[in-house]
Amino acid sequence: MDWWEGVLANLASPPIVFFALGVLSVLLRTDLRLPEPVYTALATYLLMAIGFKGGVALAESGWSQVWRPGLAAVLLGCCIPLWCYPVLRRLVRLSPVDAAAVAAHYGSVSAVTFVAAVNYLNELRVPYEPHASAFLAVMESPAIVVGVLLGRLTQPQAAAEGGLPWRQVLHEALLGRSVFLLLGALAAGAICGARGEEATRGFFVAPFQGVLTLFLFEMGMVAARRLGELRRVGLRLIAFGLVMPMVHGAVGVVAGHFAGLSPGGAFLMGVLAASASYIAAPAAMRLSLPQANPTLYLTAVLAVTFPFNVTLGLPLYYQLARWWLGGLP
Amino acid sequence: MDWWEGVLANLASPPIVFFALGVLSVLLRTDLRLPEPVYTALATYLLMAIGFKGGVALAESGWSQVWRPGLAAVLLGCCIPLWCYPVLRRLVRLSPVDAAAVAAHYGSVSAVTFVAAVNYLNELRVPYEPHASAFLAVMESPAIVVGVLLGRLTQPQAAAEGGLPWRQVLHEALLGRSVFLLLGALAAGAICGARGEEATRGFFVAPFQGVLTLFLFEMGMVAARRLGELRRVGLRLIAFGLVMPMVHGAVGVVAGHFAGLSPGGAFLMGVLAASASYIAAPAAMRLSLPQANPTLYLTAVLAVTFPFNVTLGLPLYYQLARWWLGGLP
Amino acid sequence: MDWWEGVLANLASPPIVFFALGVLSVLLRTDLRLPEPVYTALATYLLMAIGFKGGVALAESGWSQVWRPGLAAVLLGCCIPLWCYPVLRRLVRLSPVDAAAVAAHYGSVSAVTFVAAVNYLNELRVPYEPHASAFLAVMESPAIVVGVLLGRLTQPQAAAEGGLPWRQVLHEALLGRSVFLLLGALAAGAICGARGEEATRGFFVAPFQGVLTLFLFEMGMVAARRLGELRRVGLRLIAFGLVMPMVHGAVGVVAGHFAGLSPGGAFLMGVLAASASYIAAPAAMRLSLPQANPTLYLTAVLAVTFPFNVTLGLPLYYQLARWWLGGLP
Amino acid sequence: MKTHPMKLVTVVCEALARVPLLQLLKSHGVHGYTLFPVEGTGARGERPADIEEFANIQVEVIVPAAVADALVEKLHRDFLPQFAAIVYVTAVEVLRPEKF
Amino acid sequence: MKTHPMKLVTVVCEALARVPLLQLLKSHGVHGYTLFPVEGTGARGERPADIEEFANIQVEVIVPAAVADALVEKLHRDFLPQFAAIVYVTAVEVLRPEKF
Amino acid sequence: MKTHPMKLVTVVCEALARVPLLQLLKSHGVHGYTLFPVEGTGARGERPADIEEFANIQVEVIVPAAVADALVEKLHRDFLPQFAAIVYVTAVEVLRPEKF
Ligand SMILES: Nc1ncnc2c1ncn2[C@@H]1O[C@H](COP(=O)(O)O)[C@@H](O)[C@H]1O
Ligand SMILES: Nc1ncnc2c1ncn2[C@@H]1O[C@H](COP(=O)(O)O)[C@@H](O)[C@H]1O
Ligand SMILES: Nc1ncnc2c1ncn2[C@@H]1O[C@H](COP(=O)(O)O)[C@@H](O)[C@H]1O
Ligand code: NA
Ligand code: NA
Ligand code: NA
Repeated sequence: MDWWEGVLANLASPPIVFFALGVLSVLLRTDLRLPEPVYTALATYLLMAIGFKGGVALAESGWSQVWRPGLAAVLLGCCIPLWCYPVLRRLVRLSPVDAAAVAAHYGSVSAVTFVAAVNYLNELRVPYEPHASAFLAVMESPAIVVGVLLGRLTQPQAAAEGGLPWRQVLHEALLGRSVFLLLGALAAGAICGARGEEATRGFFVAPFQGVLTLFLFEMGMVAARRLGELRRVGLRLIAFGLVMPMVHGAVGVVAGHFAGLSPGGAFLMGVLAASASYIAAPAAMRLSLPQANPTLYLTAVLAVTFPFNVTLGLPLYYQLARWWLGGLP
Repeated sequence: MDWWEGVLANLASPPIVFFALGVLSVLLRTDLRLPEPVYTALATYLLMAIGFKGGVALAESGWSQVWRPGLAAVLLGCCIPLWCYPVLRRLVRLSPVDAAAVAAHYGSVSAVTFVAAVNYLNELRVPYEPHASAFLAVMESPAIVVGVLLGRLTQPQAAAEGGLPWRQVLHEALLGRSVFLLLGALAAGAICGARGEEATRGFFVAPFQGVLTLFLFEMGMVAARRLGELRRVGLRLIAFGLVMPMVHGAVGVVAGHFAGLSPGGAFLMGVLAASASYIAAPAAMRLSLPQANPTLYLTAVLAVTFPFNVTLGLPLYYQLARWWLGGLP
Repeated sequence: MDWWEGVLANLASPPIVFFALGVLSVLLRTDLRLPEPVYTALATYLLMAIGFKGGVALAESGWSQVWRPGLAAVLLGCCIPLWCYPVLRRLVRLSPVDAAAVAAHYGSVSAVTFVAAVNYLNELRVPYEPHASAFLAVMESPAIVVGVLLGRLTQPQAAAEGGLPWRQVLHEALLGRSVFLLLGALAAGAICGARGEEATRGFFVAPFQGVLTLFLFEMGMVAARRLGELRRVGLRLIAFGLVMPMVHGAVGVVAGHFAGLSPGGAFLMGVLAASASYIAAPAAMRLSLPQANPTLYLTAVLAVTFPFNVTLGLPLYYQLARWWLGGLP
Repeated sequence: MKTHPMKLVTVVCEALARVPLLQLLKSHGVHGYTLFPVEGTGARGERPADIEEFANIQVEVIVPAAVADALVEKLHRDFLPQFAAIVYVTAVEVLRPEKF
Repeated sequence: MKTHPMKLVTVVCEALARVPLLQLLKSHGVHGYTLFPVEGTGARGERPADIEEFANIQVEVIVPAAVADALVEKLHRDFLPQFAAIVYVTAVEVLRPEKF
Repeated sequence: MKTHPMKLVTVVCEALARVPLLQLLKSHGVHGYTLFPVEGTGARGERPADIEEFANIQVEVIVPAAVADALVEKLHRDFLPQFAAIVYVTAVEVLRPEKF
């Protein structure tokens, strides 16, 4: 399957088609709206399901296979903001604190992008490490901490002038709702094991792809509602939001490979690196670097990078893994 | 199976029993309440599921089989308000603008009634055109446009005195939330095809009848909350809400048959003709014919016609199809 | 399987692990929150599902097998408050009206505890009377009526000084939302029969355990949010909330056995007796005995008894049934 | 545009008091009300909006000053002693005073 | 702390009037608004919050007194005749008056 | 019925500011608050209620006039510079003034 076939296969999968439909419904002003509790319920379900399944796998595969790619994920999360920051300062010309905040978002990860990538592999029947959601879980926080550090180092008065004390920054980064839910569900899966998975299969497995479809429909609306802000963020940031994911995707695939992952797992590591956080990071930045402009990071992440990743990005990172690592259909 | 058996089979099916339970819970003032986000989520699910499955079927059956019954559906939708209007003016003695608004509701369709009818056929294992939800999708808007036209023609100052300009009326009729969602899901099904259906079967197919049951439970409460308004609408409108669906059901069955549908499909066309809209039409009328009294149309549709159709109407229209067209169990 | 094994098996089942995770998320202040409509939707689903399945079984087993244990359940519900009241007055040293209110809660039942118990039996593949949810349904109200009676008899001016008139007290007790929903779903199951169950299996059966898991996750948060009130209720009431369930569990197992239930069914009767209501009873007490302090009963029930029952209580009552009645794995 | 002085009476109370409160309002000839689902904390503890029954509601009614007085009196006597609630009154200016 | 007098204009109306109402506000140069999903009962029947389209919303805008007058005038003329709604005005004191 | 003048301080802000805001209120000895989930638009863009974190909340507290002054001062200094928010004060009349 070449890139274009991969794109088409992805674009014709139910989650992506409904994502486009969600975007369209906002552009056509159809008044469709899914209430916030539905968003929260679906997001909770997806994190629980993916974490739980990963935890069951984790208990079976054992720690010995996990620590190397896990460490790679943490390191990637720490390093990405370090090179994003100068790019954002010099090429995108953001202020120090805005650059730090945006850098944190691109070092952190998007669980939904990851779920869509897993779905993509399942569709193609490509094997991957089933405990990969552990990498998702550990990759969410480090970049947030590094980003806050960058922001406060470069603007020392910022820390004084408001923003949480460090203890609370760490709390926010390490115990944000998605990090906690993922880590908790991983632990739950490890505790309950295959028997627990068997018992909840009718809820966590059978309807999973359909729920993802409904959720991406809602995400399409959420993303499209931010499209109007695009003119406020400038072309340079938009370009950043398209180019950096490709760079990170490539880096992530390579890192995953050298950390010992299968081609499918390396692809997922690439997706994690390429993805940008739109829940955990914005919440943490808002409280820890309140001087940063939320329109910049929210729009870049939600209206540019997320749509790019789930539509064109996934097949692209897949092709990279296929060309470089082989062994993929 | 004769009519009475058909009624009993329908009355003993889970969706209808829970519909009755919902009505009862309001009559007994039990304080049961399903919050609005649950309503929205369930309604969205049902429209997505039925549209998606219809779209998959549409892609397989091809346009050649669809355009004739589709055209029949559009024509029915346009014509029903034309004969309802004089009936509502002379026999029910409504004002011109109220008559136009009510006429629009009975020309348009109720997706939930349609879904209950599909369910009824599935229970009886009667075959029908699987792309029939396309007729549902195209039959929602025409009557709304005709109704607004009627209202504004008969009361020319109405258009001036408020009410949306025509561009917005069309937007409301053609891009109301349910029309958009149905058409969008149809397109999504056509794009994703059998493979997409396979992937989402655990969400869109397996739990469908149960979700419908829960939704009809809520609809029972919604309908019953409007029962108190019955005394405000007058006996004549109540009679209209019971008799016209039977007339339209008969007309629809015949129209479906002559448009080339199987007996099962003709029954569904009868149900569509008999059903009256309670979401798209009220929303459009409220904005396009604001002088019309919403109590009249909402009560007639929700507290009279909808309950009649899902309980006694379905078996009745089924018998009509069985007597006239044969070939049904 | 001895008690400790039973505890471990229960503690490692997905619903209980996620219950613990919910508690933890509040203790760690993670900001996780499931909105109220999600709570209502899940609770409605669980009651509908369990009632419906019970009703189908009821129609099959016939009334002759049900009336004896049903009567036992009603009697237990009536008597438990009668002996709890003096204990609460003398040993826990509550005021008369508080004692009456708390007594009502422990005589009434918790549907979620019952559902977790059924789940426990299913996991162990232990047979039980499938119509057992009928006992749940009839055991919710009697204790509420007795509790109000106690409160008003012991404080005659209370009835005068506010609180509903008796007609409304009975309405509240007999037609509270959970009682109505359970009884209604039982009736629905009896009407629809095996065919209706077949049709809705993909919704009411397949995802059931997973939904229970998600619900217990939310219940963990709900319970934990009341932990802070523990210091307001005093050690004596906490001890009551731990000891009385064990007494009632033992009494219930014996009662169930003498009423002719299988060991599995007797265990369920024990669980019902041991459980304490946290929805129907608080709502009824608030309106019927408004002088009683809600912090006392809500905290005892939600923060003490409910967590105890679903974690350690279930395996304990199971062991009682196993030792005394035999025939259990 | 001429506006007319009225009183806005606000009651924040536990959701369980919904039915008794609305009955009380009705029995005072109140012609309409607006109801908000809310969360709150007060003397009688936190009321997180996790279970509907234990959350709060806020009910607002606009009435003429004389009705407001009688209503507040009644709430003070029959409602406040029984339910976790607060009551306050705001001066507002309405259009179409005949509605209230 | 110095605060500045402003007017809070409140509209309670059927949820279907959302788009026309927000357009009307925008066309009057209102710089911001806050919107609440509510339930209500009034002259035009009950509006339980069971179906979003048939429920109520409450929209609040803070504006200078002069804008409030014009806005209320406009609402009276073009909005109230068509939709089930009430409008009222409250005197409030704001920080940072330049925002409104 | 005797009522007593108090101040109702209203804060509309982004939902992410929930914890800092409630902490600030608590540290000022506020005895209770009422919280509404809302949608809004203002100088800092639209806040549709689609994702809880990005929506708005409205928090209302009733306090004696002196406390209101101090609170508004504090909000002006420490809260408004950091969060998308507005603050305003309304005069209200309460029952049972000892509660506030
Ligand atoms: N000072 C206050 N300001 C605003 N709302 C309050 C205040 N005190 C209490 N409330 C609200 O009134 C409800 C009942 O108050 P209480 O009876 O004091 O627990 C609380 O849950 C809050 O929603
Ligand atoms: N007197 C009132 N006090 C508070 N809210 C009211 C009042 N009258 C009407 N409302 C609200 O305004 C909406 C529209 O009122 P109406 O047009 O009278 O049906 C109602 O659904 C209520 O939410
Ligand atoms: N003039 C206004 N009237 C009512 N609410 C407003 C107004 N301006 C802002 N708001 C609310 O305050 C929030 C924050 O405002 P802002 O910081 O201007 O974006 C908005 O999202 C609105 O909910
Ligand atoms: Na990343
Ligand atoms: Na029709
Ligand atoms: Na009990």
